[in-house]
Amino acid sequence: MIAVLELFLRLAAWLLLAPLLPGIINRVKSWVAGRRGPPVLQLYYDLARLWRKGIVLSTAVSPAHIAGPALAWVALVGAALLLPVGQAGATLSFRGDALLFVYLLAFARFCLALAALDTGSAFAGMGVAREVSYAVLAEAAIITALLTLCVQSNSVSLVTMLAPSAGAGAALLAAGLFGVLLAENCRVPFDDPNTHLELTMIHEAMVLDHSGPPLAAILHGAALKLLLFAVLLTEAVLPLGKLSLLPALAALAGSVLLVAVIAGLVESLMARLAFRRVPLLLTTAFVLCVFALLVAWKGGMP
Amino acid sequence: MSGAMNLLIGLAMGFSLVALASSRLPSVIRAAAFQGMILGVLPLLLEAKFHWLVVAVAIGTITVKGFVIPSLLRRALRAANIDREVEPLLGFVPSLLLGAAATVGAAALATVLPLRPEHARSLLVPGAFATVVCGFILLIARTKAISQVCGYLMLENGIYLFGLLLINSTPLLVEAGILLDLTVAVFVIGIIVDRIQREFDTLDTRKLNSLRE
Amino acid sequence: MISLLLIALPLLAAAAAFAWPGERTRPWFLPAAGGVHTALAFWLLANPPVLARDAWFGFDPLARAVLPMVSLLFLVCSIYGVSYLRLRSERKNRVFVTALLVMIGLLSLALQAQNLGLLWVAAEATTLVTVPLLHFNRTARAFEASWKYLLVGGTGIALSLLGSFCLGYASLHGGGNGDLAFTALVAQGASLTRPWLITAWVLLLAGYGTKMGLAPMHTWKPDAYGEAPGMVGALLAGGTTTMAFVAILRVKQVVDAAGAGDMTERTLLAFGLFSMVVAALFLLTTKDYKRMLAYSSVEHMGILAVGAALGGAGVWAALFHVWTNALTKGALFLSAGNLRRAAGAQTSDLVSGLAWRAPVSARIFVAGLFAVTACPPFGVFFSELKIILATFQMDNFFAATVFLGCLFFAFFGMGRLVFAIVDGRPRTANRPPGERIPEQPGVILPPLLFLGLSLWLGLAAPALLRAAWTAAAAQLPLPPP
Amino acid sequence: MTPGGLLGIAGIGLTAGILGAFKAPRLWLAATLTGAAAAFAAAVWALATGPVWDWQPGFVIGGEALHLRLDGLSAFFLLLLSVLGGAGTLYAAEYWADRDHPVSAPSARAWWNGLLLSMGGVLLCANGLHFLIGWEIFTVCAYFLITTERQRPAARAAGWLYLAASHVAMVCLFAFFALLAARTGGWELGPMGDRPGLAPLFWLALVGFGLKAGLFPLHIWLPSAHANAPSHVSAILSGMAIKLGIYGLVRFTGWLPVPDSAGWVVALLGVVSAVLGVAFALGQHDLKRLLAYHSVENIGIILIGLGFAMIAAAQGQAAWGRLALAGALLHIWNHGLFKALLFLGAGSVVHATGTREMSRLGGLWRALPWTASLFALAATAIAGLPPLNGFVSEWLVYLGLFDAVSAHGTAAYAAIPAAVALGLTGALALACFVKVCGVVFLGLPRTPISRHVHECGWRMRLPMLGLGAACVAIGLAPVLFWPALVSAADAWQPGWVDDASSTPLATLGSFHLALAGLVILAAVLLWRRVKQNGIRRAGTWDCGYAAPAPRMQYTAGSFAGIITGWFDWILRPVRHAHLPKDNFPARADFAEHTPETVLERVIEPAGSLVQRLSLAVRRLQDGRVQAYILYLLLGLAALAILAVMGGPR
Repeated sequence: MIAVLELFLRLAAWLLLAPLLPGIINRVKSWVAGRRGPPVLQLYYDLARLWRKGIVLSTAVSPAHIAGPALAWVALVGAALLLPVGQAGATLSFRGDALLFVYLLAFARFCLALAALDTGSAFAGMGVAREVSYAVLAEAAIITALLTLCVQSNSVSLVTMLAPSAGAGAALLAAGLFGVLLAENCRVPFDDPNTHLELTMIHEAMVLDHSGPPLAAILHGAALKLLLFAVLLTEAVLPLGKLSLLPALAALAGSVLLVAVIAGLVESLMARLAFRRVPLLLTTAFVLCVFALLVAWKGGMP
Repeated sequence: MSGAMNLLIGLAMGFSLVALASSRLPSVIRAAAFQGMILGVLPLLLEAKFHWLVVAVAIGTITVKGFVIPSLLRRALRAANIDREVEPLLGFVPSLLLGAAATVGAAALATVLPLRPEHARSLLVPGAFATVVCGFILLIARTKAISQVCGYLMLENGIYLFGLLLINSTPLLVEAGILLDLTVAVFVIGIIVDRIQREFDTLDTRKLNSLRE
Repeated sequence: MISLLLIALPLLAAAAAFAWPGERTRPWFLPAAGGVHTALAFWLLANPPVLARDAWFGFDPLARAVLPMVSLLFLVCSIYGVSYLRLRSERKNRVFVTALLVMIGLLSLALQAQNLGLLWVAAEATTLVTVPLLHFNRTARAFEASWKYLLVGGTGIALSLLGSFCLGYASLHGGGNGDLAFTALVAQGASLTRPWLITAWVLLLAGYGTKMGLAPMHTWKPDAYGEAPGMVGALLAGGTTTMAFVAILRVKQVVDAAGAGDMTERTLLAFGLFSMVVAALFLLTTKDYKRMLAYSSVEHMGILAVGAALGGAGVWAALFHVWTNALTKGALFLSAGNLRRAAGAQTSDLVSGLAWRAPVSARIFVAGLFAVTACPPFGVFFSELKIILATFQMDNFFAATVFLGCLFFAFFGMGRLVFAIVDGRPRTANRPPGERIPEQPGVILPPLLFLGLSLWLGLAAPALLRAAWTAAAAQLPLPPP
Repeated sequence: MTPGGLLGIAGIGLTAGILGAFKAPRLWLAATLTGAAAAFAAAVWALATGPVWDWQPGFVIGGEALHLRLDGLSAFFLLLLSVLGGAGTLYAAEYWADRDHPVSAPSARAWWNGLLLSMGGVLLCANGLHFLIGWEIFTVCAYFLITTERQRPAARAAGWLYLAASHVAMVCLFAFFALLAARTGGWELGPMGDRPGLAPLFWLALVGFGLKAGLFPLHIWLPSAHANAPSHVSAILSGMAIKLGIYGLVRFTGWLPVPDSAGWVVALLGVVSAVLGVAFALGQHDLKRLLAYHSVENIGIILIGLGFAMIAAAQGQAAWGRLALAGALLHIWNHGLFKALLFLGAGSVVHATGTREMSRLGGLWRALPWTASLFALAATAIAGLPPLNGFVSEWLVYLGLFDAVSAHGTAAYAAIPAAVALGLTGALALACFVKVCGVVFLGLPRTPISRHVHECGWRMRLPMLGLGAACVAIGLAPVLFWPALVSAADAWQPGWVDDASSTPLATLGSFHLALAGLVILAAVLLWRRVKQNGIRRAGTWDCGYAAPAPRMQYTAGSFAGIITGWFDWILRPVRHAHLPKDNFPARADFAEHTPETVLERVIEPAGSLVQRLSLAVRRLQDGRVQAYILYLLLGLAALAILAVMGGPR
């Protein structure tokens, strides 16, 4: 009974808090730009409206067009359940759940990509191609990051992997993971969430033909993913496992907020890169993770 | 005895050199024929006791090698109305020199190989090897079928010469069989030459190279 | 007594066939004589006679190990011959039939000969009697082929005669009586004079190697096999070469007994491997599917030589290979003959799509390809594997490597050619492409029979044969290391 | 019913199938299916109940006494063989029916049974000679199956390439087994770890079996062969035939001692095959060629697992070695299942449209709903995504690698790059299968051919459903299959893999189960919500472009462009482009083709070199008899030198 209750609590927390981050980021951007940006809760309103709206389906699409977003969303929620929250640990934790976490994200990508290709739109194809291609490099970076955590915690389970701090390589790891975060969540400098030129889109181009509840699922999933990465990044760097629950939660919240702010700052201070430069940047992130791994390896050596 | 033999053997070696040197096919044939006849005589000198089979063999050899085959070849020659070996693969002077060298080499080889005392002073072994090599030279260096046949004849003459070393030890039956084979072989070759002459109406073996890779 | 019958019977049959008036019925002499001959040979295989000490010829272990194969080969070929000669009824077959019968008689003599001189006589006679078989087709190419066969083969055989004399002189000089009987020579053993012995071995190996078709003395083979009728090719590749191989084995026995085993081993191995390499190189780019068989035969002669060089187990495997190779080649030659008739040409430039034109023969040819390139469960696979095994047992890795490499290249070349002529658009030199060739059972069953024999040898070589090979191999013991 | 009886039934059934293949297709179908079922039962029996079935009926084949043995490892592969064989048989009954292929169908059926029989023989033979026989017969059967459409030159060329490559493997195995027999003094196979002298033989086995398995530099024959064979043949070839190469490697690395470097080399080859295999796959536009290259990739994954298991065995690190081994073994099954499913799906596409060219397909989900959905399922599995079986095995391999890393041993230096490469491979495979599914099944038909097509009948659908079900089952309840892994692994390294405790497979399975349930639930809910809110249909928006045409869809080539760009150094694609010029371009076209680099840049030049040598040698046979006699003399001279050289002893 308690367990079920706890499960629902965590679930509620993840689902409800997720849409906050984009709002914060937008706030930061508009603050830097000196505008009165949209309210922080804007995404909540959008989601609610989309959930009630009707939907326009392309004549080309198959059921996958609807199923895709749903599957992706579920996969992301599942990933969220694997991610520990400081002392409280994760809802479900076992050896190797770290890899499951990574592959759930991949699964979500797969579903969204197919849902997008379903329309047969050239732009969707373009966006999907970019998404899956850059994900290759991001994947390598994440695996390296996990290896780093594994080396210093001698474990393949997120709870124990994320408990200690990243040690000497923390800064490197943080930088690398932050790069991956930007790439995976289609933020500047990899992608521009609010561009209006389809030729330059990645993620946006994938959802061009989505509308109504599926779009809501996609947007919420994206927000959730952003939150997941923020939490992962934080916990990989900070020794939250060492603190007791409440301080840990506070630290977590604070640092996630910090990540969001930094993302917002980056977004408003940098221009998006030309596509041919994107792999370079991702490779940099990967290399950073590798260095972190080396540092951890040396540190881990008796 | 062995003096006379050595004389004859030397003569035979001389004929093989003649065959090498001469460009006219009739003379090549004649040389081979004379050589054959000389070899035919040899066993009679060699054989201590008189044996009818030896005589028969000798007569057979003389007739076949001295008359039958030459006439066969001459017939083919007339049919093809050629009488010279034009443009041989290896010129006459070189082949003559080669033949001479071969003769010397053969003599040298014969000294290397250990011989029984009674053969030590005879020319049998060097003569045999020299004739064989000369036969090979004819086979390789000439383009007319006729001269090749003569080369083959000389090759066999050389071997026959060598065989005389064993004439006492090997059973005569075998000897007879061997001689029979040799003669039949030359016969068959003669026949084939004749057929070739009819088929291609030439005896120039350079025309016979449609079978190749 | 029966061993004499093996020789005399075919010769008598030959005489009878020569005298026989009926063109249509004469061919039946072949299977008749072949049948009796095979029966006798296998009877002797089952209960070998005791050998007289100073016999001229006799059914000794070596003869026992191969002679039944030769007569079996002849039997199946002669069955083929009946239908073949009916198809070629425009040719007079008197000489052909007679020569064939003489040939098998002389082969039986050569294989049984206990005296080097007698062996040579028989070998030379076989060479001569083959000539009319070669130019059965009376084409210009056939004459050319027989001319080359006669000149090259004759030279080789002459060399072997010289070699025989040298061996005799070695015995004479070594204090023997110069007798060329094998038993005497072996008995004389080490007292044979070494220089003469070596000379003799060199000349005999070169001479009989020419007959066997070891490179570089193989040059007559492609021409002869390419122009001769298929069944003659089969008999040459399975019978004559076997005779030459046995001759070499017998001489090797003498030379080994004289204590020069390492030399025979060295020379045989070198020539065997060289032949395999040459054959593989020629096979790689050959376009003529009858000459291809000749080169394949060169390769397999090389394999035999390698086996003989290894001694002991190698000789056993080589004798095994004599059987498998000859019978498999039989299938290939006979089906190749059918294809040749069906296509009217024998190069892949002119011919393709034979699988459609002559389905059965083409399938047999493909099966034969796999059989002869050591694909199980055909016999060649087992015999070659045994030889490879022997090389490894002797720790001769170089030989094994060359051997295996040649196997691959030979397969590559042959396979490419065979599939080139079998597959694809029907295209032939002589007939409108739309036409199929009637394939009488008479020309289809014999090659099938050969394939069956190859299979049978591979999967279940009877203990009797194995015993015979073991007995023969025991005569050539491993040279002391 | 002992496995002996069952295997007997299987053998009889398959043989009867050969007899029935020509005249009685129905008999063939029944007999072959019965045989497959019997073999399946036997394999299950052997895997479920421990004991090794060992049968030595005194009769002799080829001079060696027949000796069959069914231990865990053989049974493990036999199970896969029986499943794929049965599926392929049923599939072929419709896919390659006499109606469509009156000439080739009967012989194809016969060769098919021959293939199944010989593969089973290879798995069962405990005698080197018979192993070799079975191996070669299976090679030849496969050749005749690949060239089922002999009239197509492409098929013949592919078959010939396969046969030649297999012959190289054959030569290596000749040497391998002959050496083994020469050293051990007999053909009997079995554990011989106590003979360290046998270790070098491993390299022969690696080349011989690796060629069949299609690991990277030796894979040259694989793509064209699998692409040109009929699809049920492609399925069994890449599902089972190449696994026999793996079987050989696993078998003999388990029985024979191996050199110290063996494990590292195998792992390295695995990494190379995995990454480059998927890279080449991305470059393909031919549906079946693409799938074939994915076989190379998955063989790579298997070899990574096997290689690390070997390293662990050498270092005595059972802890993580068992995980790598289990992952490799399970991936053998998984790849067999989903790759067969993919090929059967591709087969039904080819069956319907008559083309393998992806750029001519599109929007097939309407016409082929079953094929499309099953293909998508298999794609998810092969991309290694949860909750399907592909992920389970890759996850086990990952666990092995990560444990190796956290063990801080020397193996870690290899495990780190291997793990990263595995991640790369996964992401690349995902990209590749997004491309395949999207281009072939989604969007709109690019050409008329893919408009008027029909779904395949039940005899083609049923096998696909079965295979799909198997993929799902292993994905959702992996723990059920653990005993099989244990008994197979025990045959390799006794007492290594004890129980499931070392891996939380049960937890993973339940998570997968929950995930699957939720996924379906969410999809349904969302769909109902959408229904409630109401649906309007419209053309694809395409950013307001007025007249979107199907040809405007993203093509496979442009989709993979970014990634293939990264691999240009090895792919070396050939591009023909007429780019549009000036304002009103008349015509423009772009064609791209990715050649088989290793074959065309390495093998063929070397081959032509040998060819030239051969042509040079042939000139010696110039038809002049004088030359021939000269050769004879030269031979004589050489012989004399050879005889005198070394001299009398």
